[in-house]
Amino acid sequence: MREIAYREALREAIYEEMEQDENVFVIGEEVGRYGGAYAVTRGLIKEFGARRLVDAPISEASTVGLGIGAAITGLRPIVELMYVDFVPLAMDQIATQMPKLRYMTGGQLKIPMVLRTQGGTGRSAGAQHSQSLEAYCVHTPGLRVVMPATPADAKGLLKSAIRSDDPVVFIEHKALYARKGAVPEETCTIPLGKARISRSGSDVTIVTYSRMVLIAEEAAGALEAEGISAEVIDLRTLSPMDMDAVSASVGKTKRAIVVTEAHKTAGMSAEIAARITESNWTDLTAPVVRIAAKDVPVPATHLEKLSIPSVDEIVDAAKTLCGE
Amino acid sequence: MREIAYREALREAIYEEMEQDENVFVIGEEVGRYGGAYAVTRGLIKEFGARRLVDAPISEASTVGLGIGAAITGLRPIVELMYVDFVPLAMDQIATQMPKLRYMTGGQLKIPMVLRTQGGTGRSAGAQHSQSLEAYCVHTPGLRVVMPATPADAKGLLKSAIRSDDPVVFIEHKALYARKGAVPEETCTIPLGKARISRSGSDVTIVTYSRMVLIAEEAAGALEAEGISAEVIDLRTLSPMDMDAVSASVGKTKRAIVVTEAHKTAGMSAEIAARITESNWTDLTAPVVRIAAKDVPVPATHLEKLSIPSVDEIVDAAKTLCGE
Amino acid sequence: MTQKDATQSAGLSEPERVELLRTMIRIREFEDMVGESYLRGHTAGSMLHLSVGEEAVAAGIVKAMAPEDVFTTHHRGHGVFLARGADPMRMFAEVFGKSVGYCKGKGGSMHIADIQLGHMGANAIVGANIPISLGGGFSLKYRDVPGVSVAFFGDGAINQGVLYESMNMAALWKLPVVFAVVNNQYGMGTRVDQASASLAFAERAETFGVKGAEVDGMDVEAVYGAADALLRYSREGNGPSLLVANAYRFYGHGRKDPSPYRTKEEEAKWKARDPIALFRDRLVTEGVITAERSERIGAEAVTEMEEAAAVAVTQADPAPEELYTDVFAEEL
Amino acid sequence: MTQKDATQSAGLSEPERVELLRTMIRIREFEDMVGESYLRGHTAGSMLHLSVGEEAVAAGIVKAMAPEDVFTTHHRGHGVFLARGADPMRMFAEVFGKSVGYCKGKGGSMHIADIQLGHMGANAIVGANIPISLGGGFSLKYRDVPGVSVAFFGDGAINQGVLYESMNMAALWKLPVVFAVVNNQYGMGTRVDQASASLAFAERAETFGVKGAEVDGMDVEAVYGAADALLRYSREGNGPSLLVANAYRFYGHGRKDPSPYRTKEEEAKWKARDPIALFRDRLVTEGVITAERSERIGAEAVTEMEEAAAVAVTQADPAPEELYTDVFAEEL
Ligand SMILES: Cc1ncc(C[n+]2csc(CCOP(=O)(O)OP(=O)(O)O)c2C)c(N)n1
Ligand SMILES: Cc1ncc(C[n+]2csc(CCOP(=O)(O)OP(=O)(O)O)c2C)c(N)n1
Ligand SMILES: [Mg+2]
Ligand SMILES: [Mg+2]
Repeated sequence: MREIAYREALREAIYEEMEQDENVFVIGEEVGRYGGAYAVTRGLIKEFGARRLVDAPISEASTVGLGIGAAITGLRPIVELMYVDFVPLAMDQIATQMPKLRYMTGGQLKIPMVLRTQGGTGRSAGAQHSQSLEAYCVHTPGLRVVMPATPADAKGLLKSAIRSDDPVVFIEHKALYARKGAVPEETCTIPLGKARISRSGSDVTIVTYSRMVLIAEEAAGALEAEGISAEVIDLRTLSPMDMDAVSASVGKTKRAIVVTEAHKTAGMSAEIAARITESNWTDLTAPVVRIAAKDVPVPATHLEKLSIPSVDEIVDAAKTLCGE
Repeated sequence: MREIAYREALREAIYEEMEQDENVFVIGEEVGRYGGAYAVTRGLIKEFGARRLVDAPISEASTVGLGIGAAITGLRPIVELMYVDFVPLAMDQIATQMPKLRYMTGGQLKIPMVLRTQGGTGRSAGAQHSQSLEAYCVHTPGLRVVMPATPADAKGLLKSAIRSDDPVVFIEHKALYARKGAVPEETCTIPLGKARISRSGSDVTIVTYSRMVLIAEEAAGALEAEGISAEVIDLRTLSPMDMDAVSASVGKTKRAIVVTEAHKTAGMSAEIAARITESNWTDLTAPVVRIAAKDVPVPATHLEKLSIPSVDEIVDAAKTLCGE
Repeated sequence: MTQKDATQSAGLSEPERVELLRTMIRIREFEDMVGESYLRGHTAGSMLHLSVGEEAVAAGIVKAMAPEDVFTTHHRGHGVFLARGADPMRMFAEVFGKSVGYCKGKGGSMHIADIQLGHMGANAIVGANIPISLGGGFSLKYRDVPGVSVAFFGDGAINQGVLYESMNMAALWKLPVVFAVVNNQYGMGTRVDQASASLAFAERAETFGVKGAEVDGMDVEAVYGAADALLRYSREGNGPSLLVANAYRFYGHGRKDPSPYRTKEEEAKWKARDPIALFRDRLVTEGVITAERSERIGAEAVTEMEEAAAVAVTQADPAPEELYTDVFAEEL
Repeated sequence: MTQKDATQSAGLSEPERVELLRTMIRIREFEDMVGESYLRGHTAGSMLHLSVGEEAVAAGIVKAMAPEDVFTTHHRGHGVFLARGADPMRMFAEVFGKSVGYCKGKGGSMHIADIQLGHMGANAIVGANIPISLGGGFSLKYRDVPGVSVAFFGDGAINQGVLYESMNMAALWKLPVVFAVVNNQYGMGTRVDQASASLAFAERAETFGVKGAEVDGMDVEAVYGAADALLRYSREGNGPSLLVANAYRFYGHGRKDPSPYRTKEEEAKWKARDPIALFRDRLVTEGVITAERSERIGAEAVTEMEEAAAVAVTQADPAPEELYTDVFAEEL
């Protein structure tokens, strides 16, 4: 199969969906002429014009609000926030409007809208451009939250997100845009809400998502060399979470490690660990191990790398778990 | 000891701290002339004048930002957001500025500031005025998060929060303002970061905070009648969390229930459950039970009550836990 | 058309003028009735913001709207919605938290909506409806529908930054968005000049590229005239506009608020310009209606609202399962 | 004082004018040097926003500031900070992520601060520094300190709602806040008129009760004169002011951005008005300095920056334990 980069996979998804549905449009800072800060929408303005690739002023709150109003009235907006770090600027619209309007109006208002953004570390850009804020969204009922790790998932999940009649927060990873991977030529969607077994194994389950899938894979490789067989589960969708897949895996391995690039306290690692504990209590030989970013603002400089999970941490944890 | 209401206890704390430190001031919507939407600051403007009880326009983001700038330059602001539901409007200042400026500047900027607000259900005011958003703050490194349940704690913790050199998010509960409780006459602070054993027991530990302490107490009372002795731990401070107290209790009871008025997924109940599981793995006879608000926007009407934890749910869970 | 029908004010025919009066009276009666129900404990929620005193703003602006137009309101939006044609029974039912309410009782007074009537929702977050209405305008233009999108909000929302972001975007793309400022002089206990350093809101709009106008919000025909001009302007592709309508809320912020922050003199001054009395007197003076007919309209409205409330109050509460529905359009 | 010293322009003495030139040249050389270091991979972070072309704005406004004044900047704030008296070595060190940097390397280029110099922080969130500077102004007035609080931000931040919220609050309480708009014509790839429907920013400020002015940001003395007038106004208790300084960024948005979104002609037009060349030529023409002296200033600046960068690059990285420090002032 052909290999394309994550950003190209995303671009294809947007292109295909825009082509087949006139109501799909993109709005965000620098998405048009500039082609996106991370070049995801590059060239699309030539195909679809400024009517459908709308360069927004630096007004995040109102841009998201615009998307909501457009969605209510029949369009299918893809709103881009350049960094997930800007989610807080639009947080009222994202947390108090987008996910609640349908419920508050007794199901009258439909919000078929995708909020595309990107997060994570990797550019040593400091605490205001390196965050992983998925938990804010997952904790907010009414939102779907998707975080793809591979180009194929990026494309297939984004297409599903655009077709969804519900608001989807779609969080890409800045360090993945250039990564290549096999992506089928033909149009294909990947359903929201389904995890992917990224690597099969029998001794320990590593549950993770987004870029940490790569770190987990690397750790699994290292563990294999030491005779430990790790299964890596890429959640892909965080809300809803595919606990069937996770549970089945832990039922088999009896040991679980959760890895997130987000801060540890009150973040995704807590939820995943709590659910595994609930679902696999009798299977577990030890408490689920949480490996997450340190609970400090993300530092610039080389400290950045020390703040997030490392391959070694995962390997050590797996060895300890399996060593008992 | 005299009994005063939660709102009066809060007012006393503000009064005393303003009296002893000229740099303490209050800013927020309706805090001055009106005396606060929930009457916490009533009358204070007469004592301290409009210079120190500042009625803000409806501009939440900039009001919090104002507090930050004032704190950096030597004042000790108490910023009031009328509802915790308005935290998202100021989320950039609350999550991306207030807790990070100190770290990003290598310790140069000190932010001795309290963000007072109130949350929770109880008025059937719908999804935009009934939330419990503490997890957004607890997940953000650099913030202290306090949620008092009793008048005495309200006063003592607010005094400590005002004296703290770090940013504290202080979340009151709308349904507690009128509740009375014993509060010492003499000035006394209660340290941040320390839980309180609200009721001693030996069979099961119920970990909770804010208004859910009352529900937990009620459940504990009902359980006692059935011969089950429940210990109720009121965390009081959520960030940092007093895991020593929780752990010691679970070490004794071997069973734990976590109760939160906040939504379940990726919220405080997950973090508390995950920590207990980590700290008391060998003690636990069953997985920690999480009882939290349903993962739906908070409905208006009588459905509101169905969306949050009930005494019965806690009683049932405790009976099941202890029945094995 | 008779000679008399052709007599017009602000371009309105006599029947239209009478209907405008009826609309205002119906709003007044609804609000009074729902306020009483609130005091009697019939409402589910604890918050109720009445628009009594602001009827001319609601009736006048909505009169200038076309069926394809869309709108949002703030938390004080009953009047606008009634003017737009809401069924009072379903409104009462919503406020009472009943399953036949506009939102199945899940929203309550502050979240009423009816997408059929173009109502994209009342909103309880001050200012939050503004960018949503911006999106409505974007969508109308995108889909080439000749409608306008109206955002109703109060003088308090003037200080929310999203207003300026939205004005700029609407102007940048020449969107058919009308910003309707219901300036009732107070945001809770704060007088408009205690919250806003400058009251030059219409001029301010112009510096964003938004056509601005200000109008006496107690004069329904003046409001209609100003709104009609602005809506036409925006509908015809000239870009957004902003209308400041100066009115007064006769009740407190919430139904029970005794408004200690304002003087009795101020209240009396504004109440002397009660928009309903003003307009009724004008119509009577001009011979458009008789005093008797106006009283009949009043009596009819009272009956209508009493009956609607009586029906609503007996309706069923939403079933417990309703807690879980309407979160998502699709289950995964 | 000699006759010559008394010759003044915008109220500045000859030595002051020469110093102003030196400040601008030092900024230019710092920026060029840090840009080169970036290309060589010496910087820790991946983002570097240079203020080359905007030196007159930084130097002119900061010249009007007093020691007790406080300020914040946006992400393109090196120039302002240097003009305020920053140590270039510690600035380089910060950008290189070294422990002797202003923020121990934890902040990087976008978060530089020095509270000793009244620098409350560069900020990487467009517009977010504005309310923080509002708070600085509130605090000065509260503490009765005769200073002003200056918020530097770009034309892009004009569309963030917090600007309007903050202008209103500053006006409402007559706070000594100066809003300094460094209009370099672009926010990333978006030309100012592609983002803002109206460019009447100074007039707009007036409708918020904020004194507004606009100035040629390539003429350092014009900037100084305008800033001096506004800072005085705000310092003297008259309330906030806003200055729009029109300049141009000679590099791209980031150091590596080739700026395909703007024409070579446009760039050439602005570069022909290089603020340093303009001012140097004026001083030479007026006989304030010789061409040789100006070149010597340039050479000194080059040496200073090369040395500072060379020292900074050899400094130690922060120790791993630094990851955990500075989160809180107090441990609990
Ligand atoms: C963002 C936000 N801040 C504060 C409130 C609390 N609040 C509700 S209504 C109100 C006053 C609003 O005044 P205005 O916009 O003039 O509308 P009015 O009530 O006068 O109709 C306030 C402060 C809120 N609901 N939302
Ligand atoms: C809230 C926010 N939105 C978007 C960005 C991304 N961004 C960084 S700089 C910039 C352009 C800012 O333009 P301007 O304010 O004119 O400053 P300049 O870069 O021209 O100095 C953008 C969009 C950001 N950092 N913060
Ligand atoms: Mg008002
Ligand atoms: Mg710019």
